[in-house]
Amino acid sequence: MTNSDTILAVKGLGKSFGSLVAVDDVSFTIRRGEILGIAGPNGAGKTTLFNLLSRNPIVADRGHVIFDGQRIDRLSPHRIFRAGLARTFQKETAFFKLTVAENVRLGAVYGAGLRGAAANAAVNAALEMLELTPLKHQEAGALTVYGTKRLMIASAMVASPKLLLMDEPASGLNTIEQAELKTLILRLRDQGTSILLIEHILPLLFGVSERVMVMDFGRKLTEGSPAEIARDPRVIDAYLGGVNSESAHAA
Amino acid sequence: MSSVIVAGLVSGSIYALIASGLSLVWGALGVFNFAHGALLMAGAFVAWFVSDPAGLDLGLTAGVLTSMIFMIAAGGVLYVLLVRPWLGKPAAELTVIMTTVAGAMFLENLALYTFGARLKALDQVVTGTVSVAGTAMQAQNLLVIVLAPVLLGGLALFLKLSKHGLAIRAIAQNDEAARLLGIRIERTYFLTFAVSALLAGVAGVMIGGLFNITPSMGSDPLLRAFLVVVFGGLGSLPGTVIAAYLIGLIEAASSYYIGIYWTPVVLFSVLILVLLVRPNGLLGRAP
Amino acid sequence: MQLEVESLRTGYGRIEVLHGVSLFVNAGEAVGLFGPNGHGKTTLLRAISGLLPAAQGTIRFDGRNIANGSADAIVEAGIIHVAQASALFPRMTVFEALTLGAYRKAAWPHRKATLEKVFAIFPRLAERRSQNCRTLSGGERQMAAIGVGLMAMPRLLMLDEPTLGLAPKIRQELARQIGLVAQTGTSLVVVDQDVDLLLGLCERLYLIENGMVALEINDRSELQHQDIVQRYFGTAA
Amino acid sequence: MSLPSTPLRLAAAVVVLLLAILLPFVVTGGAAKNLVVLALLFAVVASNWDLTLGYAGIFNFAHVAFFGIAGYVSAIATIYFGLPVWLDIALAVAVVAVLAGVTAALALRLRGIYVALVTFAFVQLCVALIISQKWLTGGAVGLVGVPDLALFGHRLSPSGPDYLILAELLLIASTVFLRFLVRSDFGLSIVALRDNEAYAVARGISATRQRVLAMVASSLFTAAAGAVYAHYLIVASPDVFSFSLTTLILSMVLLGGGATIYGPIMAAIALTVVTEQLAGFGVVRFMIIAVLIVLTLRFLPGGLWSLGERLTVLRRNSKQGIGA
Repeated sequence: MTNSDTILAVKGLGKSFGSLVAVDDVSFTIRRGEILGIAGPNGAGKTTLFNLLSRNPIVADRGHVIFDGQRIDRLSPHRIFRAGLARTFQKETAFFKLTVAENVRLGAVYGAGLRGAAANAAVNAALEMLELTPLKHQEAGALTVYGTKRLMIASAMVASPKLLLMDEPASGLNTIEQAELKTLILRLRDQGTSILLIEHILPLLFGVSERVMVMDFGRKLTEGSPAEIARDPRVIDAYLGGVNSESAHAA
Repeated sequence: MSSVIVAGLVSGSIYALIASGLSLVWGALGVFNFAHGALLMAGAFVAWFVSDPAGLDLGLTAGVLTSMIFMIAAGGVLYVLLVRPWLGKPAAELTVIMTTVAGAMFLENLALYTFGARLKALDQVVTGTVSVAGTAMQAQNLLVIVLAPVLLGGLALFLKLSKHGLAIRAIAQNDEAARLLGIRIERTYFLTFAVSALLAGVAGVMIGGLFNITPSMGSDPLLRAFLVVVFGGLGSLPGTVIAAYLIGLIEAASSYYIGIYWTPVVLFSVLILVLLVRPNGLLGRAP
Repeated sequence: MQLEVESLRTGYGRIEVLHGVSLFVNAGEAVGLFGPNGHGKTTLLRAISGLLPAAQGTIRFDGRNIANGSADAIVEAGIIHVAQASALFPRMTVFEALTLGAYRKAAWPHRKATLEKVFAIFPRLAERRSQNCRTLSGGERQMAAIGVGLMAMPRLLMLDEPTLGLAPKIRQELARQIGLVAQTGTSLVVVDQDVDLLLGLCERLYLIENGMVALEINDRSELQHQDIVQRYFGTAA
Repeated sequence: MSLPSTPLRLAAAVVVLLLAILLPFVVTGGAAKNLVVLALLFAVVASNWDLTLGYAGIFNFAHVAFFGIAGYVSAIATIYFGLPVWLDIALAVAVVAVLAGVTAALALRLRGIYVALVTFAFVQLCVALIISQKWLTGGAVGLVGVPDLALFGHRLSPSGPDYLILAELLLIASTVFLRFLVRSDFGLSIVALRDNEAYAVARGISATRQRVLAMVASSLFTAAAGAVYAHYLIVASPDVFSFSLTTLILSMVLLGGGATIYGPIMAAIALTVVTEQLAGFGVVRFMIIAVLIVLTLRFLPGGLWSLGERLTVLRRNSKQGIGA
């Protein structure tokens, strides 16, 4: 059951690789227009969760995913994008031999089914939004790290997704770019895109998220406001090991 | 019935030797050697040239031994010239297919140029017929049926017990962890190619003793090895060997019961069936 | 000083991860590295073990610069790096993997004796010797990975997050076993998120942050927990 | 994907067109004409193969089989069923397109190298099938007696310039089609899948659909060329499936440069001519070609076409004073 206020509802999602349980019975929801952050130590299963939600390149063993009132856990990955759930990748990803405009155009044509002038308009709007217009005829391979990250977002935004999954957008960025990214994420949200954000840089994650979900050992450890999460001794344990939990309590 | 089994086991033995070499190289390097059939042919020609009265006339033992030494070197040279320059580069898989196809073209035409198109035959290691469990067969057939499992067993032991055999497997399974143990990747690749070529050479000598030696004698067995590899999945020695014997037996049975002209159709159907039912190969692992 | 890293800069492609790291390890000493994820700890180990070329700076081992040396030469010199969450060799038995661990020239002739020592530290590996590595539990995999490293008779052993993803009980067992390794006189570099574990094992700790050494801790009383929480979680805490 | 500037391209087009018009008048000798017809037909095959191999990055080794099968469809349709000429070519194209689609749908269930193995096995099994089913295919000799093509009651004469003109028209039509395709959104999508499948799929591109379409598209003009080839030689022969023809056409794609269309066309013409020039060397010419292939892949990974591009860039730079 989901009410219309919920854009994504995940129930009992699970995935095992042999004896290793990578994602273990994870359930959560995202409200429309919300930024939900995901934190957790390395190997906690965060990126695997994204892979399962987008069914790309792996599919879940268990559980179901309701997106915008529709079950999507049987859809093929390209249809999930067409349905309005877009993702970015942690590594620098682009079609490096195509131009910036061509990269974005693919999202418009194959994601949103646009043709002709409508496609061109959508591409130009997305390029403008991500401040890539001056670079539109460059090969994507010539972009900076931050440029590539914005291009990846532009090629998603051109199809006006309802929910954007962002996987460590700040990795490899300098502090100035991180600050810009923060503004950008908030702007995307203000334009009506719900966002699910994985980010290792916790100050950034806590700075933009309304709520944060913490994962550890493939499970959902806890969920709450950034302030609650930052104070939660279990979260501190997950990151630092079993250190002086008492002193954390005292703080 | 029993002659079908003999024929199937002979083909299966030869396919197993060929396919396990391909599989070994694929596992360790992630490339596919399309010149493997040409290597087989080269091994047969060297053995013939050294042993035959029309060549050096040094006798079969010298021929086979020279051929084996030659194959080890040929495998290494092939690796250095046709594989190593492209490893780790973009599209290495495709490029190495091309370079090894070119290598096969070179070797086959070299053989044609040097030895001519006239059919040649290698002396049989053993002659006459023997009877096993009431079935009469050529002694050479029996030798192939016995020798192939012995060699494959030797290969398995080499891969399980020796330092360098373990290193070949380690690179195939986790090359970074292998590097962190000090394994010299380059040297191990070289060794893998040498072992693979040696197996092809043995298969070449076996085929040379049973059938004719021609410059294109490697292409048919190579094709069967492709089927074997699709069947058995690449990279697992037991899977490859089982699949090789299966293909050999299916082929022999269909030639006998349905007719030799329909064997390609049978193999074709089997291939399509496998693709439909088990895209990772009948015995293969999911990637 | 057995190992001395000086102003090391390196990274992946266009991304520089280490912006000039300097640290050292004395012979027989155990040193811990900790810090937030993605700040360069693993990258540092990869550069030392020769998996990653150094863009700038030096790495000296016994006074000899090994920066940009090949991985196998560095192993032969005696540095063994046990990689993070190592799946090791999934289709090899524990015994085969351990045997291969002695690939290093200096270690190969002694492999039988070393194996006994490894089994003495990790009795569970003896029980699992004929099982495939793939079928091991998380804790056993770590033990196998460290055991394989020990088979090379390392002079310096580097462990990357040995307790990652392990339940507290197994974590304790593993910590005790790593302690046994430290007692053999092998120098250790241990990367872990569990600062408590590092404090129990190591003489000195380095905090790696933003690709640099942010803090060197020579005495555990210097460690201000609140300070570390602050560094990890930012101002929200 | 840099190309020469528009005026340069226009000039090149005019030159090529002039050459095409002059060619039938210049090349009149029997042997030379035969060579040019073959070169042009092989150029069609190689450049269409470039669509799957170069642009889509599919390890498709079945391409030459499409060429060969089309010849057999033509031969069987005209000889056994008396189908009017031209119609048999259309039939061959249709049959091969369906076959390409089915092959692709099956083979693309696999990944990477397995695709190469299966499609390679497909070709070899085709030839085994053709040789074994003698009653239909004529076995190893081939199916002889494919009628000459005719236009408005005029039989295309193998001795006149007719087939040369037909091959030219086929190559021009094929090239226009291919260039249109690779510059379209479809072309972008297959390149995207080649370069990063997970990302392409995450932007709404259906991997299976686009790749099957690419295989089908690449089979159309290939099949037409195969049918024309059978008419021209009046025989459908199993030689077409041989390893050496596959290797030859493959080397055209690679020596010319993958993912360029023009490269394989130039290489097809050059290689056919060179092979002919080297005829005096006998089998040694194949050894020379093999060495050339390896050297090209080693020192010119982008193929001959990339050499042209490099020169263009060099010249442009030197004009701007950068290269100086």
